[in-house]
Amino acid sequence: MRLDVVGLHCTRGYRSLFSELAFTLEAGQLLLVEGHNGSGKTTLLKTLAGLREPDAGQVLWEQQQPIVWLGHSNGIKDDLTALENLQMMQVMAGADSLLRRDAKSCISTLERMGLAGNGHRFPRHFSAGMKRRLALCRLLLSSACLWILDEPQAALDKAGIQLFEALLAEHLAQGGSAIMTSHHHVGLQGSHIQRLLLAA
Amino acid sequence: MAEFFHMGGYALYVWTSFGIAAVVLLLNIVLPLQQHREVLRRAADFHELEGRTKQ
Amino acid sequence: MNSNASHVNSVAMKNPGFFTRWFHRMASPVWFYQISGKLLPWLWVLFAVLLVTGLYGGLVTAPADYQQGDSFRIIYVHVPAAWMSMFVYMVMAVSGAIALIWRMKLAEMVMVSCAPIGAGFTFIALVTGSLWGKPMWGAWWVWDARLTAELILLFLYLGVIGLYSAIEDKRMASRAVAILALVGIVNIPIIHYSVEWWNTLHQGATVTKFDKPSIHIDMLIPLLLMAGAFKVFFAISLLLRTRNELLERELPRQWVKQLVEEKDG
Amino acid sequence: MHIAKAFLSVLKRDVTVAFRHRNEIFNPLLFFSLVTLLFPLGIGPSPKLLQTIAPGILWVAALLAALLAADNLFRSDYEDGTLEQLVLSPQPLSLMVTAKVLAHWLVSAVPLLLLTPLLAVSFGLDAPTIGVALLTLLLGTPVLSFVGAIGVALTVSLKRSGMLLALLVLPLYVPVLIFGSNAIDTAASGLPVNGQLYLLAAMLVLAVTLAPLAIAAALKMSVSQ
Repeated sequence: MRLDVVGLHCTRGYRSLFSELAFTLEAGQLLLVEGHNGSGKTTLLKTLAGLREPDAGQVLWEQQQPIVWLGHSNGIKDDLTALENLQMMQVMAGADSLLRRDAKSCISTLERMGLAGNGHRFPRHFSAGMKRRLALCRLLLSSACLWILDEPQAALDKAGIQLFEALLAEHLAQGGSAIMTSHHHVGLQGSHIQRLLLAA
Repeated sequence: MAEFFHMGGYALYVWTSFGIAAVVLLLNIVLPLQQHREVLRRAADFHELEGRTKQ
Repeated sequence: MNSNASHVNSVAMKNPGFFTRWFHRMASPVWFYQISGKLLPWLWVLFAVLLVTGLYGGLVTAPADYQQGDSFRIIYVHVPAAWMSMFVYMVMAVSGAIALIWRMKLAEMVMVSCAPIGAGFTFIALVTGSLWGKPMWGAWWVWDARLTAELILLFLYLGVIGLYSAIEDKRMASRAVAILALVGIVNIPIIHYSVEWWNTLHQGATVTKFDKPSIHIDMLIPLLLMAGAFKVFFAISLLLRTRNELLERELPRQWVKQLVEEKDG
Repeated sequence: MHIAKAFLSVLKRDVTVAFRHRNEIFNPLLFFSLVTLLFPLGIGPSPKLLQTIAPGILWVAALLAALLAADNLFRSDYEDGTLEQLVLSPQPLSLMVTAKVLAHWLVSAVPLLLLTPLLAVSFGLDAPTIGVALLTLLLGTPVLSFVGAIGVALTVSLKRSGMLLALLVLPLYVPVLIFGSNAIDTAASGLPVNGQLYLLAAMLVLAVTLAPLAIAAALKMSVSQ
């Protein structure tokens, strides 16, 4: 699983956010995208995820495969119960037989994310942190090997951040890779972490 | 010559039609030309500003 | 456009044949700007020639129609404009398709520039159609199949213009307009036939005189000349508008900077 | 097989979400009946006149109700981020979109069909004509939903897009309006209507096959704002 980015150039209006951006992300690597507000972090992530087209340059994949995307918005419906939301995530994650597709795996995911017992409640009544945790369940319900996460730790409390970092470390250990932005200090260390500073 | 403009009694209709057509076609030329000048002026301002901030 | 999370992996050009090189060179903005600059004067000359001969033929030499008298001369504006309103929509839809499939910026700009011109021609066709109908049927508006279809076409154009101006990001706006133009081009024949059917149904079998009367040769020549003049005019206005769109989008680029300096220097 | 499961679960989910906003289901219904009842007030109660204009009124009211209902088709998904997830999911987007539009049609147009006989009676239409009216609406309203969904997908990222949506979509509704209302009119005078019904069915097939492609492309564009 290798991702090559070559000569990437994105603009917003007449302002060029970044140009000639190039990097390679190998399996098991984490790319931390840093930069102050408005430096184009979200635009870069959206371009890498395929949501947005770059003005120039290429995002080359070894072969086509699904990713897990988490934007600023949580991607959960307030009118569906937590379990129904998870079931939708499972269906949307596509036809990979690695994970059991049934309610039990949804309930175990809820427990793992510290939302046990909230299965039948509506996210409308959840706190921001709980909503973010529900959104992060997406990471466990898909076997995609690339995670593209835009400030995943937003609204999470200390325990939530530790839980997320544990998930991330586990994912990287299993050969998955991730690209994320974060204003919090990421507690992971190691050679497999690259940093990319966007200085627009 | 007057008979030509009289258009067999249909002068109003014929000349109005040609007149409106001429106006619309003219607009399709005048507007772009104005926009052209305006875009060039904005480009000049942009590059002048760009030039000054670079030094 | 596969549906799953496809990434932008543009095809590497291994050994581009002449056509592909020309096709992509044609897309380079500077090249287009210079070429259109050189072409425009010639187009103006051609337009003037066609227009003068067409008008002279239509208004002076062509014999008056035995039934409609001189009011039939409105045909020399109405019919070319109606033809152009359809032709421009087709050019818009084709360039929209090119823009969507090959992501060619130039095609996007051509498509976007077509809309106002097409709307102009449709408006001319409508107004001259109603002015032509007044002396013959005594009514400013006749629910004739052709005129009604032309009116709906005008709304399609206004929809395209409205959509383009509503979205700020020009690249996204062009993508949206390309989709709308393609949806429109699929619907236009359906609209035309259903209006045609609706008209013959309600009005019974009165054959409206709007289709070209069995046209005499020296009535036909000026009509073709005027149609040619309108096509050349379309090319002129299209080039002018596309150049503006080009400058608008490439404003921060270096070649625009030199262009501006040449103009002031 | 998995795609069929995805199709059905998207359909089921959208219908459940709609039913959890029960009042939103009644809006198009109330609008439809109100618009239909305005005409007799405006034109006068003479039964013969109302009978002749009933087909047109029913169809124009159905068309406007479909337009009104279409606006919230993708908007809530766009705002809470589920639309992004749908676009990025490996499931074929045009199929998922078809499921969403079908769910929307079930929730907005089918109640309309149930109300039509009542309104048609108030216009003095007899039973067979009402039967034909229901048939034309059954064939026509999905076309309205699919074509309307294209307009909604194009304008979902815009703030106030109600008027623009009408400008984009109403011209495309014309063929359905022409054949739909004319079928009822012909049926009222006892003539066979299968010609119009075949054409409506043809438009339905065209809309169901082509519209999802345009909707998917438009959503990909809107999501990248």
